[in-house]
Amino acid sequence: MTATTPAGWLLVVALVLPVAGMLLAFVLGGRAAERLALLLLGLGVGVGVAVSAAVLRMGAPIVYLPGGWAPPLGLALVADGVAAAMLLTTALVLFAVALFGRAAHATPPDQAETRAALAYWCFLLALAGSLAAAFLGGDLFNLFVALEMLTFAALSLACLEGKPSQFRSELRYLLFALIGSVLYLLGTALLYGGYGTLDFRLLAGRTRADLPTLLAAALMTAGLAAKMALFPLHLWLPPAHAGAPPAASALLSGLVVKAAFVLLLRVWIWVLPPLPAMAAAPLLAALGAAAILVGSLVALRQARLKLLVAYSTVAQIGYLFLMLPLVLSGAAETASHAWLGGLLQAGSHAFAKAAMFLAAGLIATALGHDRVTALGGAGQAVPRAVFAFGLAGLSLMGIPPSGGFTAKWLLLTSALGDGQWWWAAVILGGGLLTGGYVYRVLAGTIAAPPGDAPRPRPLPHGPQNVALGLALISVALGLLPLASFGLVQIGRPGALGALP
Amino acid sequence: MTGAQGLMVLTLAAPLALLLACLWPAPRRRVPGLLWLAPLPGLLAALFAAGAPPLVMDGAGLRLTLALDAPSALLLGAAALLWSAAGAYAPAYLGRQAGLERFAVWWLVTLWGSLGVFLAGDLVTFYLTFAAVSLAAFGLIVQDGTPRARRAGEITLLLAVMGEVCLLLAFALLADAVPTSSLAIADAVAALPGSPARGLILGLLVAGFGLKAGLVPLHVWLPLAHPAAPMPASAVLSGAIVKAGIIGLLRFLPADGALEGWGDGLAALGLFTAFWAVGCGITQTNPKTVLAYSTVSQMGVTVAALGMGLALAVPGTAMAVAFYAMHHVLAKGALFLAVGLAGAVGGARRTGLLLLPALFLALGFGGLPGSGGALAKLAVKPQLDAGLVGALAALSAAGSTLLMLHFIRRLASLPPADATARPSWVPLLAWLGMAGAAVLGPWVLFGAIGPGDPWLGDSWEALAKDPVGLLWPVLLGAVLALLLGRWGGHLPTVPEGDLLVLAGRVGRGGAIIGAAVSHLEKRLRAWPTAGLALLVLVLALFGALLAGAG
Amino acid sequence: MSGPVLYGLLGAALVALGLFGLVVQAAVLRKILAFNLLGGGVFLLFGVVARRTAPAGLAADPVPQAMVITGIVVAFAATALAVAMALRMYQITAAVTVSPPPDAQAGDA
Amino acid sequence: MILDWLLDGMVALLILAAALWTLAAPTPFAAVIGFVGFGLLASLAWVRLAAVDVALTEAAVGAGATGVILLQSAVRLRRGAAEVAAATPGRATTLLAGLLAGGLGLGLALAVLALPATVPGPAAEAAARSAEVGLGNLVAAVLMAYRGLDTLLESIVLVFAVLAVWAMGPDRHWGGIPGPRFARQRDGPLALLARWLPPVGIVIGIHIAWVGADAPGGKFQGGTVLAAMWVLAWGAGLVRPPSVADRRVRLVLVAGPLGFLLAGLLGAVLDGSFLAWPAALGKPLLLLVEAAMTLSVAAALALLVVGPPERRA
Amino acid sequence: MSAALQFLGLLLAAAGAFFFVAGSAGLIRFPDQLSRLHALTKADNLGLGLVALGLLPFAAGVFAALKLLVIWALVLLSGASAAQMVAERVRAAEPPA
Repeated sequence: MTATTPAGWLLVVALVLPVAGMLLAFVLGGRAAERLALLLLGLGVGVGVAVSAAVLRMGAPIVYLPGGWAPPLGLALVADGVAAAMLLTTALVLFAVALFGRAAHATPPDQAETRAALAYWCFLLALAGSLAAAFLGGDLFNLFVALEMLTFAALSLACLEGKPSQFRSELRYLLFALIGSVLYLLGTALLYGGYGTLDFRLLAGRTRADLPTLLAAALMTAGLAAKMALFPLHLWLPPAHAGAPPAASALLSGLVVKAAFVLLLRVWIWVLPPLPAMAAAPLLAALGAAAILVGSLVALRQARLKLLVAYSTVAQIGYLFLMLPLVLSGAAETASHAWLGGLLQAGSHAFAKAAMFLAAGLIATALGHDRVTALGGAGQAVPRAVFAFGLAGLSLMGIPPSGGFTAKWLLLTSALGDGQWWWAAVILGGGLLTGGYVYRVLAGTIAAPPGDAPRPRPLPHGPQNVALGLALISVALGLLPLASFGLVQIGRPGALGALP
Repeated sequence: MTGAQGLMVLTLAAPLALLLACLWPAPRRRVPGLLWLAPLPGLLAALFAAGAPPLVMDGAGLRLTLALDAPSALLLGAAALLWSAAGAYAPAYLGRQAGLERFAVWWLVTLWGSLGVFLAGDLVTFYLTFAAVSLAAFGLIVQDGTPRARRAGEITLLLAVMGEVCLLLAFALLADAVPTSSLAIADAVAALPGSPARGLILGLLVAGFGLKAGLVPLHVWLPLAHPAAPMPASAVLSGAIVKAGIIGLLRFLPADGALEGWGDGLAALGLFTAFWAVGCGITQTNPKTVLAYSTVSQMGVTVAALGMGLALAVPGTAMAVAFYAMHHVLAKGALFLAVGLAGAVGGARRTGLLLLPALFLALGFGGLPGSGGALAKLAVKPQLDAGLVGALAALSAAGSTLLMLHFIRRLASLPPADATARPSWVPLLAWLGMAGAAVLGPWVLFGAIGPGDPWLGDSWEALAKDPVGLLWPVLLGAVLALLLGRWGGHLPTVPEGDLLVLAGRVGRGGAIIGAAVSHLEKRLRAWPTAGLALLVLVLALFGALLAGAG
Repeated sequence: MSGPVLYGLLGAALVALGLFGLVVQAAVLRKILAFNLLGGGVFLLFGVVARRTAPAGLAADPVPQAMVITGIVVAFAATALAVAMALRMYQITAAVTVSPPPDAQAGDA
Repeated sequence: MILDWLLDGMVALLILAAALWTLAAPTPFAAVIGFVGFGLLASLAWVRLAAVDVALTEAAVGAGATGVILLQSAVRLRRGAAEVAAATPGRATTLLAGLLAGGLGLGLALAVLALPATVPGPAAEAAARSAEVGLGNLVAAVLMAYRGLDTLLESIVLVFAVLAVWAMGPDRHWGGIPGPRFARQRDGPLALLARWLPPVGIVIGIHIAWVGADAPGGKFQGGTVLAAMWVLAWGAGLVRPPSVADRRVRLVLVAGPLGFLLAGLLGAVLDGSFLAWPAALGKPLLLLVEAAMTLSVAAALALLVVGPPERRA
Repeated sequence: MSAALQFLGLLLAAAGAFFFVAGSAGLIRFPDQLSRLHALTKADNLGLGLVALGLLPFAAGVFAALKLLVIWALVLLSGASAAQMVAERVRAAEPPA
C-alpha cells in the first residue's frame, strides 16, 4: 500500500534504542544500567522531537515497513499526529522521572549491584520501548504484544519495593490486565477472520457493520477499558498506583493508561464503521462521565494522599472517553475541536499527574506518612513539591491558563456546539470536585504542623525541581496558541487539515 | 501604540513587575513598602486614557484586547485610588505581623485582577482577571490565620469557584453563539440576544457577577470575609473587588432593552437585597460587619438602578451606575480605613479627625444634600424615580442612613488605645485623603455624567432643584436610628452570613451522598463484581453497536 | 459442519468457560488455570480462522499460526510472572486469593 | 468424511471434558493435572487443524512448560482453603457469571459461523515470496521475516519476564541461586531418567530447531525441549542453577534477541530496511540467529520454570 | 504384498487398541493406587508398542519408521520411571503398616 516514507528510519530508532538499551543494561549490570538508561532516555526526547518535526513538516503520517514487506503480509510502523504527540509526551515524562529517580534508585557504592537499582533502570527502558511500540505499531496484533510488554513493565515497576500489601494489589492488576489483553486478542482474531489483515490503516473504511466485526470491536473496547481502569473496571488501579514507588506511580498513571487509550482511538476512529460507532459512543462516554463524578467524589473522601491522587487518575480518564461521541458526531468543526481537546487532555494529564504523584511521593517522604488530614508542615519542608502539586492541581481542575483548561474549554465548546450539553455539565461538575480535593490537600500542607508530630525533614531541591518542571510544562501547554497543536490532527480520518 | 494604550499596558505591567521582584528574597523585603505605587498607573490611565482606541495584542491566536470606555474609567480611577491608599495603609497596619511578604504577593495578584477587570476587552482576558481577583482574595482573607478567617476564606473560595464555573459555562455558550470565532466582548454581547440559550446565558452571568457583587442568596460570603480580613484588605474587598461584579454586569448585559423582563427582575433582586442587608446589618455589633452589610445594601441599590435603566432603556445608564458605584468605592473604602484608625486615635482629636468626617460620609450614603452621596443619588434619579420604584429607592436611602448611624454608634464605642495616642501620619493621610476624595470626587465629576458643563456648574443647580426630596429620607433614617438606640437590645442577633446556617444542612446532605457513593464504589471493587461488570460491558457494547448497525 | 467450524464452537465454549472461571473462582492458581483455558480457546479460534483464510494451494494460512505461536509464548511468560507473584504473596502473607480480607480499610483493597 | 467428522467430534468433546474438569476439580493439584491433559489434547486438535508447528508449540510450551510451573505452584499453594471459601462468590453471582459468560460464548459462536467463507488473506503472497527469504516452512518465514518485529518483541518479552520474575525475590537474596534446592538423587528412577533422557532430548531439541527452516519445528519448540532436559537434570539435583548475578547466563539470555536486532540492523545497512535478511549473507546469517534464539529461549524458559532467587549464593 | 502388510498392520493396531481399553478398564476398576499404576504402565506401553508396529507399513520411509520406534522407546522409559516415582510417593504416603 504505502512504501517507507523518507523520515521512516526515525521510527526504527525510536523503537530500537530503548529496547536494545534494556538488553545491554540487563547484561552490563547495576551502575552501567543507570548511566545507559539516562543516556538513552535523553536521546529518546531528541528522537521524539525529531519524529514530531518530521510529521509536521510532511503534513502526513510517516510509515516504515520493517523488512520491506508491505501490509497485509508484513507489519508497518506508523507515526501519525497522535502517535508523534504521545511519543514526545512520554519521552519527556520518562526522562523527567528518570532524573527524579536517580537519587532513590542509585546503586549504593558498597555493593556491586542491587535488585531494586538494576530492576528500576531496566524496567524504565522496557517501559520506554513498549510505549514506543504501542504508539508506533500499525498492526493490531503487534500492538497486542507491545501492550503485554507494557503491562509486564508497569507491573514490575509497581512492585519494585516488594512491600507485603503490594503483592495482592499487583496480582489483581496483572490478572485483570491479562483478561483485558485476551479479550483484545479475541477481537483481533475475529477481525483477521473477517478481513484477512490487521493493519488498522487498511481496515479503515473497509469494515462492514456485520456480526463478527461488531463483536470484535466490543471485545477489544472492553479489553482496553479494563486496561485503562474505566469506571466500573477500576478495581485494580487505586491500590496498584498508590502502593507503587513515586516514580513508578507517576509513570503508571501518566503514561501506561494513555497507551491503551491510543489503541482505543485506533479501534473506534479508524477501524469501526461510523454508524455503529456513533450509536455506541454515548455508552462509553456515559461510563466516562460516571468515572469523573464517582472518581472525584471518592478521591475527595480518601484518607491517604497517594490513594487520593490515584482516584484522581480514575476520574481524569473519564474526560478521555467524553471526546468519543463528540469526535464521532459528524460535524467537522465539533469533531476537530473535540479531537484536539481530548488529546490535549491526555497530554496535559500525563504531565500534571506525573508531577502530582512525584510531589505526593516527596511530601510522603518528608512527613514520613501520607495521611491527608495531617499534612501540616509539608509546605515548609518541601515548598517546591507543594507548589508543583498546586500547579498540577490547577491544570487538572481546568483553571486558566493551564493545558487542562484549554483541553476542557475545547471539549466544552464542542459539546455545547453540538448540542450535547450534558457532557458540558459533567465537565464542569468534574472541575468543581477536582477543585475540592486539590484544595483539601493544599490547605492541609499550608497549615502549621501539629505540635507533637516529628519535625518534617526538608528534602534536596533536585527531585522537587523535576516535579515542578513537569507541572510547569502542563501549565505551559495552555499558553501555546491553538494553531500550534495542528500536529495532532495529521492522519485523522476526516480531518480538515490543521485547526483554523 | 499610543500613549493612552501605553498607560493601559502599564496598569497591568506594574503589579506584575512587583510580583516578579518578589521571586528574589532581597527585593521581596522592600515590596510591601511599594504597594501604594502599583495602582498609580491605573489612576493615570483612568484620567488620561478614557475612551482611547482599544489595544489588540494578536499574540497567541487569541486576540487579547484592552479597552477603556468612560464608565469603566470612572471605576478604574476610584479603585486605583482606593488600592493606593490601602496599599500605603497596609505596611503600617500589618507592620508587626509575620506574613507581610506573603500578604504582599496575594495583594499584588488581587490588585492585578481588580484593575485588569476594568480594562479587559475580550472573554479570555476578562475570565483570567476575574479568576485572579476572586481566587487570590482568599489569600487576603486568611492572612490572620485564625480559624474564623480560614472558615471565611474556605467559604469565599468555594463560592468564588462556583462563580467561576458559572462564568466559564456562560462564556463557552457566548463563544459558541458568536458566528466568527472572535472572542471580543462586544461581539459576544451583540450575539447574545440571537443565541438560542439566551436565558441560560443571562442566568449564568447574573449568578456569576451577582455572587461577586453580593446579591442576596449569594451574598453570604461577604459579611464573613470582610470582617475576617485585615483592615486594608477589607477596605479593598468592599470597595474595589466587589465592583468586578458590577463592571461585569455593565459590560455583558445588552443595553438596547433586548432583555424582556430581566431588567425588572434585576431591579427587584437589587431592592430586596438592599432591604435584607439593612435588616441584618442593624443587628450586628462589629462595625466592620455593619459596613459589609452596608456594602451588600449599596450594591443592591446599584444593581436595581442598572436593572431599571436597562428595562426602561434610559440613555446614559452605564455612566450613571458607574458614577454611583464610584462614590461607593471612595466612601466605603474611607470608612473602612476609619475603622482601622479608630484604635490608634484618642481624646479630642478623635472626634475632630475621625468621628465627624465619618459621620458626614455615612450620612452621604443616605443622600444628605451637599455630600457626594446626594450627587450619586441624583445621578441615578432618572432610573429610580418611576412611581413605586422611586418610593422604594427613597425608603432604601432611609434604611442606609439608619444603618450608617448604627455604624457610627458602633465605631464610637470602639475603645481608643489611650487618650494621648497619636496615629502615625501615613494612615491618617490615607484616611483623610480618601474622605476628601469621597466628597470632592462626585462634585468634580458630576457634570461629566450630565449633559451640562463638566465642572461644578451642574451640581449646584441639581441640588437646588429638589432639596426636600433628598432631605426627608435622611431625617426619617435619623429618627429610626434614635428608636434603634433605645430598643435595639430586643432585636434577634442574626449570625454573620445569615443564610449560611441553611448551607450547613446542605453540607451534611453532601456528606451522606459522599458516604453512599464511596460505599457503592467499594463494593464495585470486589473481584466478582468487577468481573461481571466487564462481561456486562462487552455485551452492552455489542448490543449498542448492533443497534447502530441495525 | 466441517471440522474447523466444530473447533470454532469449541473455541467459543472454552472462552466462555475461561471467563467464567476467571470471574468466579477465588484461588489465584485456579484463576491462572482459567486464564490459560481462555487463551487456549482464543488460539483455537485463530486456528479456525487460519483454515478459512487459507488460499487454494495451502492447507492453512501461516500468518495467524505465527500469531498463535507468539501468543502462546507471551501467555507462558504471563503465567510464569503470575505464578511467581502468587508464590511470593503466599510466602509473605499466606494468602491464596486476590480479594481483600473483609475488614480491609477502604484504601488498601 | 464421516470418520473425519467423528474424530474431530471426539477430540473436541475430550478437550471440553478436560476443560470442565480443570474448572470443577476439587483440589488445585487435580485441576493442574486436568489442565496438562487439556493442553495435550489441544495439540491434537491443532494437528487436525493442519497446524503442526502450533501443535508442537502447544504441547511443548502450552501444556509442558506451563504444566510444570503450575504443578510446582499447586504443590506449594496447598493451604488456604478457608480463605478461598470465604472469597468465593455466592450462588447468585456464580449463576449470573455463568449466564453472562454463556451469552458471550454464544455470541462468539454465532460470530465464528458468520465469518465470510473466503477472505483474500496474505497467505498466497507469503507462499509465493517465501523463496526470497529461503525458508520452506511458511510459518517460520512469517515468524522470522514477514512479521519479524513480532518475534523480536516477543523474544524481548521473554528476557524481560525472566528479569521480572527475578525481581520478585527479596533484596537479600539478589545474587543468590534461583529456585528451591533439590537433594542430589543417588539412584532411583529420577536419577536414571535424568542421566539417560537429556542426551536424547538435546539431540531431538536441536533437530527440531534445525529442521524448523523447512518443516514443522522451530526455535521455540526446540528451545523448550532443551529447557525441559535442563529442568529434569535440575530436578534430579544433578545440576545447580547459575547465580542471578552471573554475567554469562545473562549473555546467553540476551544473545538471541540482540543477535536478531543486530542482524536486522545489518539488513538495514545492506538491504535498505530494518529486519530484512540481506540476500548476500542470506541463509548462514539466518541459521546463526536461529541458533542464538534457540539458546536464549531455552535459557529463558528454564529460568522461568525455576523461579525467583530463594537463597544466597 | 503391501496389501497383506497393511492388513497385518491394521490387525496389530487393533490389538494395541484392545490393550489400551484393557488398561483404561484396569484404571477404573482396580481398588488401590498401586494396582492401577500396574495396569496403566503394563497395558498402555504394550498397547503403544503394538500400535507402533502396526503403523510401520504405513510409515513414509525408513527414517519415519525409525522415528516411530524411538517414540515408543521414549514413552517406555519415561512411563516406567514416572510410574516408579509415583509408586515411591504412594508408598511413602501410606501409614507404616
